Amino acid sequence: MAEFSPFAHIAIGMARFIRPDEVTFSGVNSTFAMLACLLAKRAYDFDFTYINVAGGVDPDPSFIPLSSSDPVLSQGSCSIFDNEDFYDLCCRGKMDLCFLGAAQIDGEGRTNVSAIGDWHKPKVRLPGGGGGAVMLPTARRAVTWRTEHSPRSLVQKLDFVTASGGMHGLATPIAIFEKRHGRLALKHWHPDSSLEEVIARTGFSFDAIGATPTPLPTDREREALASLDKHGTFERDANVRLR
Amino acid sequence: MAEFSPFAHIAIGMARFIRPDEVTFSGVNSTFAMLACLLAKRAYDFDFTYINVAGGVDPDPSFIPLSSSDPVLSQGSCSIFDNEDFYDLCCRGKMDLCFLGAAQIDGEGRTNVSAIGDWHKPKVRLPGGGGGAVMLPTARRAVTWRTEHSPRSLVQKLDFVTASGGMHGLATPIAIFEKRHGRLALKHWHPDSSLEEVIARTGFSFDAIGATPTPLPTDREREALASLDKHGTFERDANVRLR
Amino acid sequence: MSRSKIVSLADLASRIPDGASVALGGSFLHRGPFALVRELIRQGKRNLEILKQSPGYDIDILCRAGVADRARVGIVAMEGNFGMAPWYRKAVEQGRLKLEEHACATLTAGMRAAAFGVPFQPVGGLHGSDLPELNGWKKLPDPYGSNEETWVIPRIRPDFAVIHVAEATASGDARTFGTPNWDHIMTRSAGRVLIVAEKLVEEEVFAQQPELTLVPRLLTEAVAIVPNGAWPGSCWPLYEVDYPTIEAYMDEKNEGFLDKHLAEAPETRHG
Amino acid sequence: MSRSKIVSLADLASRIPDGASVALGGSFLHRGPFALVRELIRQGKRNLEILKQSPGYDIDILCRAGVADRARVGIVAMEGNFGMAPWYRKAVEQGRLKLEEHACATLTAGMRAAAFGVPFQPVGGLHGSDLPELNGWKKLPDPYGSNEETWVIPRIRPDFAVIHVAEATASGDARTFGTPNWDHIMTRSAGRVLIVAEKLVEEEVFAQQPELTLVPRLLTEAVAIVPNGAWPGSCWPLYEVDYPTIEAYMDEKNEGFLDKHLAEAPETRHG
Repeated sequence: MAEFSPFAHIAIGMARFIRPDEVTFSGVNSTFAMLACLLAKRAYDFDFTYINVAGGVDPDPSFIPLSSSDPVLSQGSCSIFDNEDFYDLCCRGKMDLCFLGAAQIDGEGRTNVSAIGDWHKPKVRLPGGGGGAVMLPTARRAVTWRTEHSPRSLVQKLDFVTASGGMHGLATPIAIFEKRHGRLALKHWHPDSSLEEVIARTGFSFDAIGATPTPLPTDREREALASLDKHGTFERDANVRLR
Repeated sequence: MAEFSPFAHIAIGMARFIRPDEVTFSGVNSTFAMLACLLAKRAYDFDFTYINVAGGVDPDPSFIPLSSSDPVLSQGSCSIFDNEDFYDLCCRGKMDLCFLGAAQIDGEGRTNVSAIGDWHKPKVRLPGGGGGAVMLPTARRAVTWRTEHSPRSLVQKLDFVTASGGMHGLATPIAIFEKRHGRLALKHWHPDSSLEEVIARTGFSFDAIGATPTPLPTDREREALASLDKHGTFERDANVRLR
Repeated sequence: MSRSKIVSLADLASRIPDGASVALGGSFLHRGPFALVRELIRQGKRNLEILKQSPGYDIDILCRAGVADRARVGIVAMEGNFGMAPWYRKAVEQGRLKLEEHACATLTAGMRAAAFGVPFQPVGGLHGSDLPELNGWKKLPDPYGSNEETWVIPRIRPDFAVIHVAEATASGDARTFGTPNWDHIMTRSAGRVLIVAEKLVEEEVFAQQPELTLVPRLLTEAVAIVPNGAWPGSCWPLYEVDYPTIEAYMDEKNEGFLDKHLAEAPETRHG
Repeated sequence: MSRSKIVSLADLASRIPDGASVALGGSFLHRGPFALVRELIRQGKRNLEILKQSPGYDIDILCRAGVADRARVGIVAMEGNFGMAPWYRKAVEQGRLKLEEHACATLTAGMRAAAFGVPFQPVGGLHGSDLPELNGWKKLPDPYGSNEETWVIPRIRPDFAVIHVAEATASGDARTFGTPNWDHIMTRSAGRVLIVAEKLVEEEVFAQQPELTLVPRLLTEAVAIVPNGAWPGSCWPLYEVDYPTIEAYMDEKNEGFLDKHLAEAPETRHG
């Protein structure tokens, strides 16, 4: 199953959370979210609105940037929907799906992007709150991703609660989680992984009723991802491993 | 003294409140304020910033409009400083001089533009608050005007306090008031009028120490006003009478 | 290109039910969605609430036709030499229009609360005014100890915002020239956004200068293309106020005027 | 035309005293006032507080040079493949940079309070986050009885806002292309506004499309013209990020790098 790379598992796994006619957002420092949104535009027939932190609304960028906040992501857009505007949209309950980064996630889908260890004397200072604390509780749905699936990142207890409100979904190299009854439940495991492996590598307990192997990428998903990452640069740089 | 028309007394009287390097604003329904600002630009050598409700910043309109909110008042402007922007500017204390209309004014420079009689059962419904209630207390200085000088408009007691905070100045066909110790004090009377006449026609009591006849228009003030009202239309339409 | 949002003016107006609250774009005689306002009259709407910082012709003709029965407004006038809006004045004086009097900035503050997703919005000024008591507004102390007392305005979320713009795309992007008046906050605070545009423009044109766009498609429900639709008001830089028509509107107080006026409006010659 | 506000970059930086709070425009590696940031280092500034929703290279190099000792920020990163800003991280971990951690929208809310002239600003979200307690933020009940509890952020008024734009006039009008990031609210909330522009443009050009202008002259104190001044970041649509330079910045950890980097910056070849 080499053809379902852990990189593709995350990107396609995230794209599959996007629903028809919804407003979906990707932000700063969010390469996977950017790729997922662009992939969905190319792989799925349904309409949805893709807005991003560069102000783009359904843009047609002439290249796929390293930085998910690169202004090229507004190229071809008919408007600049600026930072104040998309935050306000989210706060008033009209953001359907928000992709938000996380360093640590707990079983309720809360996140820590602030610090490892004590906030005041951090072992590791992390990038910081960003959109999360305001967007996670106000977006209709939020989805996050981790390139490393381990009890260090999928934790029983966060070192600091940067954002609460609860993720709707989580994509990792080996698993897809979706919220059920207020907690992240396992929906899929990577076909090369297993329920047992996901349990062993996840710090929080979770419901796995009905979970199945992740459906393989469709041809269109595969083609869309390949067209976004023509030279495999994103996949190489992301350096995601199954184990 | 026919050459100092009561119309010119108001327009020039208002323009003389404008100070160098300040930000001065004219709003909706404010023909005299618009004329005063444009007049000051033409008659005085000093720099000041004229912003208006059409979003214009130091505009160069191709004609002088009947409506003081006409978009032509942004012609030649290098930016559109829109309604939210100039209100916020005022609220954060950076509006130096605001011209604000009034139907009734009291001795403290408070205004009523809401209703004559009981607000709930008005004898006459007036245009309404507009900018006043927020701008009068937050602008550094505000100046108003009345085309009719009578105890009905310059009153002892307002029927309704639409805006408080106190006008810095007031121009009428026969008088120029300026705030002193929290109350409007007489600064000038029209050369064809007198202190006695102003007292008789003003509903509130006022200090008149040091008041003098209004200095006659300079040539440049006269020329500027004439250039703004080439055909005398504004003066005819305003129909301001000394008595 | 996504699905076209272009509809007829009649369709646009039909989306607004009796009793709805409607924020109207523009200011006084400038860039108001007057074609839509007239269509509301033709369709016999009733009990509308009108929200606008500075309405004039629009609220006046809606009072004249008995369409509006509530209003939240800042300042109402025909402006220029025309002074007050006479049918609005009469409707308030006779109790047929329930008025919530605002300062322009308090209406904006309430709309900001809706746009920002919060229940109330602090606003500068208002100190000493009788308006807060009239409207039951609350004053809050600064919880951070500055000793400033600040009035807060409750959330104002119009059911609809209708604005008139120079240009729109079929996907619902819209842009104006000159001042946007209060259209930005109106389109962010309202539940549904309807656009009337002078002209349908190719998306490429908008994409060349996306910074000019006032309303992105994702906020827009539907667009009607109505050339000259802000008549008898202005639409910068396309046309000026038609003052003779405003004069006739003010002077001809007979019953028949309204029908004649509605019949001669530019939208009757299109779609 | 009013008096020219054009000054040298050195003059612009000299206006910012030690200890000042400075909001920096742009986001991460895009359209930051990086020439000005480097000039602050050259002039040996100390104890600056940096405010920015998403700083990166700017705050990192200011930490590296020991210029900044306080920060109010949302998210800090070099982005792309570079991850965290390493000198910023070290400065926080070692207690040399006093951090006030925000969500981007809470920093914006505080700036809105300053821009709107009110002491505090309600903001959506934050429920369940540890940030409010960390920062001593207060929660207020809705005085209008909706039962919603809302966090309010205290007024944030930077001493300065410095933004980098594509074009400016000699009178101080400024405009960008693409997203303005947070520059609008920064220039409305700050006490003084300084502009770095790629290019001086005739006023006629701005007057033809005044709707594009982000900062009107009345808000602007001074402007420095620095072509390529957002290097090694991007300035849309003029130039892209210079990634090799960013790589060198990250990799070369020796003492001499900073001097070399400052010496090769484009502003050393102008004004």
